[in-house]
Amino acid sequence: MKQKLLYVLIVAAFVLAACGGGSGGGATARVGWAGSPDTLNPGTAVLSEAYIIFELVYDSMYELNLDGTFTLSLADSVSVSDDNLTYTYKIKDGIKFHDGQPLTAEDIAFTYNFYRDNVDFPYMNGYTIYFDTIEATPDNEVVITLTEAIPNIDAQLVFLYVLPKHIWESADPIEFENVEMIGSGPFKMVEYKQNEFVHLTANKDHFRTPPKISEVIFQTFASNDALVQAIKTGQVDMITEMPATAVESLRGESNVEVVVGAPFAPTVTDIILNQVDPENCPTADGGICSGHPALRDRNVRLAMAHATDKKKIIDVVQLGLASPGMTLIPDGLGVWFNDGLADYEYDVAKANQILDDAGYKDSDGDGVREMPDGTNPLNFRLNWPSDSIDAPRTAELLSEMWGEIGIELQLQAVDPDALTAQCCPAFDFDVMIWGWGSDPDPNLLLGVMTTDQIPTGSSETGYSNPEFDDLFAQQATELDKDKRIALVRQMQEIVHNDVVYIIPYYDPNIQAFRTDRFTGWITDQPKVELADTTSLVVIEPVK
Amino acid sequence: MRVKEERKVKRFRYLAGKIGWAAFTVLFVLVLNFFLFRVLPGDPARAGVHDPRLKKEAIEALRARYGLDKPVINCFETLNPIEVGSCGVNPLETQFFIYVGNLFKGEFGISYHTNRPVAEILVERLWNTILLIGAGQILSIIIGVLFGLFAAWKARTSIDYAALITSLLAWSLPTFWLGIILLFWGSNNGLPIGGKALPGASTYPLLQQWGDIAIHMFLPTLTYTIVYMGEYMLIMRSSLLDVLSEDYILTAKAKGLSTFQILKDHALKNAMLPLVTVIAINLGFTVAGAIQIETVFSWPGLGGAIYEAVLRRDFPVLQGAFLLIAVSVILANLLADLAYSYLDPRVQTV
Amino acid sequence: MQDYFLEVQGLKKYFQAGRPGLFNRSVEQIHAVDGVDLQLKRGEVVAMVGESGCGKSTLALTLMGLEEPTAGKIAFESKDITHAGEHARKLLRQKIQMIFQDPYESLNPTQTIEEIVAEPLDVHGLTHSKAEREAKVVKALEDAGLKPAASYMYRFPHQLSGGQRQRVVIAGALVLEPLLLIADEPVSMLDVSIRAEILNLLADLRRTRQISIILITHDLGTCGYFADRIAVMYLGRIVEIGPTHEILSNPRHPYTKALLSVVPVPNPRLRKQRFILQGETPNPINLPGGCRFHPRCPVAVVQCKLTDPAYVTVGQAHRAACLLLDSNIS
Amino acid sequence: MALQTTELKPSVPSTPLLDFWKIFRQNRMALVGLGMLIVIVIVAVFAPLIATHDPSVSADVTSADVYQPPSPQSWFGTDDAGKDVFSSFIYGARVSLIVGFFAAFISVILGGVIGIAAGFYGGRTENLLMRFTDIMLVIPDLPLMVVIVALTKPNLLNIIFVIGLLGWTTTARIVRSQTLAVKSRKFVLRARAIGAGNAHIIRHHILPLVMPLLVVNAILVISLAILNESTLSFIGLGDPTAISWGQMLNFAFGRGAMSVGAWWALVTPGFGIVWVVLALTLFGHGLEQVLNPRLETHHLMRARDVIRHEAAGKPLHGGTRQRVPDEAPILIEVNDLSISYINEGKPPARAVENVSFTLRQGELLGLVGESGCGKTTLVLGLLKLLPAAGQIVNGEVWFGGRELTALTEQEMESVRWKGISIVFQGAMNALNPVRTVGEQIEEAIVKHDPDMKEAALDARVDELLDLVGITAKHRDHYPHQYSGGMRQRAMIAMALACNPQVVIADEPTTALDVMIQAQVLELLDSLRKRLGLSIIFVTHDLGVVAEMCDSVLVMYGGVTAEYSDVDTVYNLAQHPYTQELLKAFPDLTHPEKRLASIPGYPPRLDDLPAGCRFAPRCPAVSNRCGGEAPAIHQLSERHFVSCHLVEKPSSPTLPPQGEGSLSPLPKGEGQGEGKG
Repeated sequence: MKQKLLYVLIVAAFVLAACGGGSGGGATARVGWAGSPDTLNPGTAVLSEAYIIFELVYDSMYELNLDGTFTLSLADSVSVSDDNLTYTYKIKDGIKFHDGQPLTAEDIAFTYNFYRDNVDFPYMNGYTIYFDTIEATPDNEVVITLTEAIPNIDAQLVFLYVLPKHIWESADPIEFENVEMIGSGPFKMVEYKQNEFVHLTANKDHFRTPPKISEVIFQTFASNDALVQAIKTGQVDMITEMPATAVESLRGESNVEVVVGAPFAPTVTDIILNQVDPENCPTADGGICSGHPALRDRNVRLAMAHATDKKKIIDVVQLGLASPGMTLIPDGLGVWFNDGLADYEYDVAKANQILDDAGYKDSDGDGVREMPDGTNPLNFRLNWPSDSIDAPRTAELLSEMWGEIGIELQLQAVDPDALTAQCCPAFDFDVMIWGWGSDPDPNLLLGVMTTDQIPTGSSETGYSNPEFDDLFAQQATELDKDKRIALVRQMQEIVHNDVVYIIPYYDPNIQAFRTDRFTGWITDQPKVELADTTSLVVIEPVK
Repeated sequence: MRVKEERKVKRFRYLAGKIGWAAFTVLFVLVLNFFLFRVLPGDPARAGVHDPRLKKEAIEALRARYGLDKPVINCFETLNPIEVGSCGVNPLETQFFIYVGNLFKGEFGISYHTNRPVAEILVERLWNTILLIGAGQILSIIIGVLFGLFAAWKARTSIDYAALITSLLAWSLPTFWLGIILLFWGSNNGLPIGGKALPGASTYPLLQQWGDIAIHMFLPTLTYTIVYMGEYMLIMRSSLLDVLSEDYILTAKAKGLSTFQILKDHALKNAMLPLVTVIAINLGFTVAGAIQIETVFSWPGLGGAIYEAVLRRDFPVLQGAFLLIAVSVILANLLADLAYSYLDPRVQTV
Repeated sequence: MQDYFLEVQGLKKYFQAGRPGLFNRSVEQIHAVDGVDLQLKRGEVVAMVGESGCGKSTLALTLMGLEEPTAGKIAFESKDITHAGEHARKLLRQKIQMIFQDPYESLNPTQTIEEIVAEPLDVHGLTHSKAEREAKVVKALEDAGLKPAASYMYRFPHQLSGGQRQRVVIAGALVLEPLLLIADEPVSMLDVSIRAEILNLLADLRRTRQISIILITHDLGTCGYFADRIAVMYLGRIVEIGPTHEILSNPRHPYTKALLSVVPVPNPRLRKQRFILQGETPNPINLPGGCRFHPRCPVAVVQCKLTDPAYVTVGQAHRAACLLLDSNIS
Repeated sequence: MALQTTELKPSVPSTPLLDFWKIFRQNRMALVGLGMLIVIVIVAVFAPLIATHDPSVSADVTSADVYQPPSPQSWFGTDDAGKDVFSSFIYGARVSLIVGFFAAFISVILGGVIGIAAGFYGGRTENLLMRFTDIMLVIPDLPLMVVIVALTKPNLLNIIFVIGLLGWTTTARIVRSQTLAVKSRKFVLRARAIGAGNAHIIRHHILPLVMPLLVVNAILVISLAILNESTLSFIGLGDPTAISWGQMLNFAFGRGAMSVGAWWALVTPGFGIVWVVLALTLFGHGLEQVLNPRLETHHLMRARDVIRHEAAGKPLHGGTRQRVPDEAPILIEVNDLSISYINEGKPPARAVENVSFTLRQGELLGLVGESGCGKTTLVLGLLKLLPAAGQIVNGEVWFGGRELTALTEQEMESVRWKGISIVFQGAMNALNPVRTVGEQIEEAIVKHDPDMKEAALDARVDELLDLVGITAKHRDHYPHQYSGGMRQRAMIAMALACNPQVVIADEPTTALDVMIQAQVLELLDSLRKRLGLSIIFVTHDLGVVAEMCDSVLVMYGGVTAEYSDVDTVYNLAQHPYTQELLKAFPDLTHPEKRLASIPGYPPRLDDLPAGCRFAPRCPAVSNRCGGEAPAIHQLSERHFVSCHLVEKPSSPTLPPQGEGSLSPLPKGEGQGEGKG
């Protein structure tokens, strides 16, 4: 009875819903995701969901390719001065914003200045620190003058989305919500409801990559289960993230294809070992530096590295879907990643041997080693942000693995804010599980390990090595790409040797598509990332 | 007609007392709300944006934007740790008075997470929540009251036991657990499981949009109804049992009234009295109670907003929600008192 | 002037009606007891009679020290106890005990009879050994007519009948060996067939122990036969007081006459003219001016509205407050 | 109704706990709940013995172990970390129960202390505490929890405190009102009167009476705490290292159990929560029913079917006084009416047995007896208003040419109020507090005369109120605005609304002052004269009967003791019970006379003595009385007595009462007289 009534209701509603439906027809690609842009204002946006939309609606000077290289997008050509301080970009003619206004060097220069001048933008002005002046010439050229020569202007410009000057010059840089979102990219904004959906329509006149579908809608699902269920039942055509546990069951679905790979902006899960030297303790900035002294000993860190069974962690926590980590620089960074390093093999006996040799003995027979002087047992606090669902599983495994070498852990989830306060520059912890999102350029993550960053709160480990600091300064101004690559690889070797972090794995990016409505999904590349427009501009409806 | 006058005065006093107390509670909550969120650890400016890459300038700018550069209140720069600061500050330049002043202007601050005014976010979400909760409450009240009525009337029969066990069972289900099970059941039966409407449906004809919203509402409303129905049924049943054993029911029966007339004219109104309070309090709290349902079904309501704010530690939004919920509970209580004074003639003269 | 065992002079107890609040500034006063004079000899039984709302229960509580009097004086064994301190009050409690109206309500259902009866001993720390305590409880129970005490001591109140419960209440009062017993409607909740045994018990106690009793009742019939004197109360004041036989055979105040006339007589051959007052005892907030009985008085004259009558002695120890008895007026 | 007459049973060892268990045992809901609870507590306590696996991650887990379906190795499958769900479930019971129990403990202690303090001390303390409680009740839990969890660390202890500290408000409210109720009871005043201090009173008098409620509340609070813990875990504020059922759900959700189809990881902990919460609520609600047994029965429950027997007895044509001529028509004729209360598992309570009488037009019949002797049952039986347990097991009630016991419920509706109306004792409770007195009178008229015009209706209500001396302006007032006497008069007005032929007045003056009682009696008497009413007046007060009645039916233990005209009963009473009752009544005409009382107590109706029911208390008891129930002997035309003493060889007797009389007997010669 109840069942019948339910179906009557559903049928009635469907009839209502279907009456005049399908204005977009089969050409509307529906994408399910777990988040929503925090804001459509590129200046203030933080979340990756926002950047995905920016990539689709805006253009920038360079386009990042799936192999990690950059190609010019808005400009026909670029010329660099001999001192490497002046870049002149020749902007393509005939590019139009969605409202019909032409996109010119004026707009680009305005945009770059805009990003640079607003110091309270969280990220954008991070890419403009080396910009001295940005000017537009009457010949539709943009001239960028740098304060010092840098090796990676392409990586700086790739996220500086070009905004229409005629709209933004009168807008409040922070408060402007940008709901109309006039850009020049392959998709146009139709409707945006925060935490509900983003509705885009194709810009068939796009100068470079006009999409083949007519519309794309990103729909927010608050729960992972709903997301997976939505693609199973065909309520969406693609999902951009899901728990690794769901992969196996989705692979079993006909019409659904799952792709797992390293993303463009790879996420690194790291185990932070507090090794700050008391001399470097930033007391003036709130440093407490209560870390366990044993962690300052490389032998202990090395033993921990040897006792960490990354495969098991990946197996259990990520269901085997991630690649083992080496240093903070993930394999997703392509050429920057030092693939010549050999990871510490998982060898409990060896780890025990290292500790024995270094004098850490279990003198009182309680299964926990003490410091060489017999005091202070190796009992570490292990913290992680309480909003992480995977970290507690990792913590459990670590507790078991390190227990094998006489290291005891006190597991405690901590509120993310409290963890921030505990972390840095307070250094009021022993071991933490946390993570980093990476830039395409290694500069950022390498900087995290420099001595200079200890008082600023960027350095989580308190690691300090003058040799590394020197190399960091060198690579930052090394214009020769190959030389810079060599430097970067050398730096990775140093931190790997010093066991600054233990990196259990690099997070995979998992996406799933329905193949019964659209074809042409890019699945054979080493990277998958929706932020790249390629998939959405190349897919076409099934005939 | 002196009696009438006196009743009016008493009634006025009763109402004035209730309203006065409600106003005081609101004031208290306002103050509590401010200080509660100032005792938190860490730097509030960084709390919203978990990114150590933020530059010093950006942090300073953020602090200024959220007004955190000003002293909390006279003599106190911050609350955690409590440091004595300057007492000679213009009170209007302190965070507390700015907060109060903004509240009077209807401003709840700016979300750390989205940079949008909190008031705007909350109001936008509030309507969706009202839609969901309204439907859920109405359904659960109707079903609960009917079941309760039936169970009490047929007390100690198998009908009663069945209704009682069903209600207790419904009450025992963890909301999100029920939600997720219904989500799977529903999506396998072709029901939509996310959002309030099909994205892009805003171009459809009006009638069709409503139909679309209706099918999207089905699962969350069902979950809500099941969860709350049990509570209402239990209250209705026990309160009706109390009423039905009162002597005036025997009087009514002796008067020759039929069972239906007795239930309708004598039992229902009296039995509804305790329910009114519970409904009112629930109405106030369901905003928060809908968190689980809204999260499971991606319903873009206030509960969902609170959930996100919890996850992202978006304290201005939490603060706003805190105030909104508290005030709505206070108002709901006030409403219950007013309803009570109409339903029960004994109340106003106490 | 004789030394009285208990002497009450001009006793007043007012309550405030409602709380003063933000919207309620005028606070009215309830004149529950409004100037009561009473003297009691050792071993004497006085019945206080009146309708509900006449202040007789408040009077009892005030005498017990459970309510603080607004004005007036209470002397017990020639000592002023009106505002006795905590310590003095506790000692007084041993001498003045009270019996409440409702035996169903005045026993704690979770205590055994033994605990109930022994409670006063425990509170005052009067016993030094278990055996002594038990002996006292047994004696009190048997004095109250619950024999053998052992078969009652370990029961709970709900296992006893109404009459037995009232006996337990009395035993609980007797265990302290009081000199004065204030009995507030001790039998009104009981069936007629049981009333007699409780009243007889009280009468015996008075005889054997020389206990003074103030019997509070709304029914002239129940007190008729064992009170020495009857005091009739109306709206917080005694309107007539005198020896029992005087009051019953020759009532002088119109209110007493009315009360007496409505007492049912269990003999249809003696049906008499009843003298029924209309309405009910007025609210003691707005006391009528003049004689407070005049609005209901069947024989009121004009002066009654204006003059508050003083007591007139109408017989041996028999006084009444009515203008019509004052020879000057009539 | 008044069945709870207690009788002293020889030393039954009894404690409140034992009594409680006796009642509790019969409550199936509570028993099932308790059983379910015991099962889970045992599971939690003996977790290491029951669990098949260690609850921590096993050393050799691989991705092949994750989310494995139920199998002989892991009965409930494995979870997202390859752990055995069954074992986690078993250990999870511990954590969940600990959280629930300790959080509830904090809540209940806090709420209890605040509630008792507020209720007991009153005044400023109460004001302050309850205002504080009100505010706490208004504050939304969740944001507060977020702040507290952010301030502290999400470990088990903190979770317990957060849940505990936020859950006390309802307890405080409930405890306060219970404390207020207990405080106003007389035994607290009595304790004060014996000189007990506050501490003593709280410990010995308040606490024991608040405790049962507190226990019930605590049980429900535990279930709430367990639900709260799961919610907290769900929104990521729980302690992920303490594997409770909530955390199991959290991991199952967060790590996609449902998407994989691993329903076991989700259903198992959910089942645990439902099991415990259901157990607690069943137990709690059952307990509440045990402690508040009033919930068990009500006035609309279906009454038991009448058992029809031919009436065996002869109607007793009792005498009326000269006021009513003998030839006045008979309105009600009751033959051999017997009513029992049927309680499962107990012997039936024979509340009324073989009662016969007649009521003539204009007659005022007094129905007299001690409490618990079946008076009220008899009059309720006439109108078939008996509670659900009551059953007419024999007899006839003739009224207006119809036999009422044979009528259906619908047919009875037209007899009630229109033919026979009833005035209950305690008019405060007999009037609906939320409707005006006028409405309630109107309702009766409209029911029986639906066509009456609005204006006529208004006039009729005013007329009725005027008849009982209430001015018309009071018709729109609510019962609580009336004084006690007015309410009783309003009840009488209501009883007259449909011009009934018979009014039954069930102890209408018992709770009233003498003067008000006199007013009401006079009103009834005058109405009878003016309207020619017949009245059945139920009372335990012989004085009142003597004042007004024409005839008297004295009942004892459910049977007729004596039935005659009033003069005979008072002056020539033959039954020892009547005689004793009369002696117990104080007589103002002889104030010096010492009162007599009847020793002992009326019998329990479900445990009647063999033979004459009055025998155990009878001063003139003989051997015969203990074994043989006396028949009703007719002493004169209008005088009936059921006692062996009055037996004369020649006097015509009616069949004896008691056990043997249930079987139909051959019709007596006088049978059927006056019917029609």
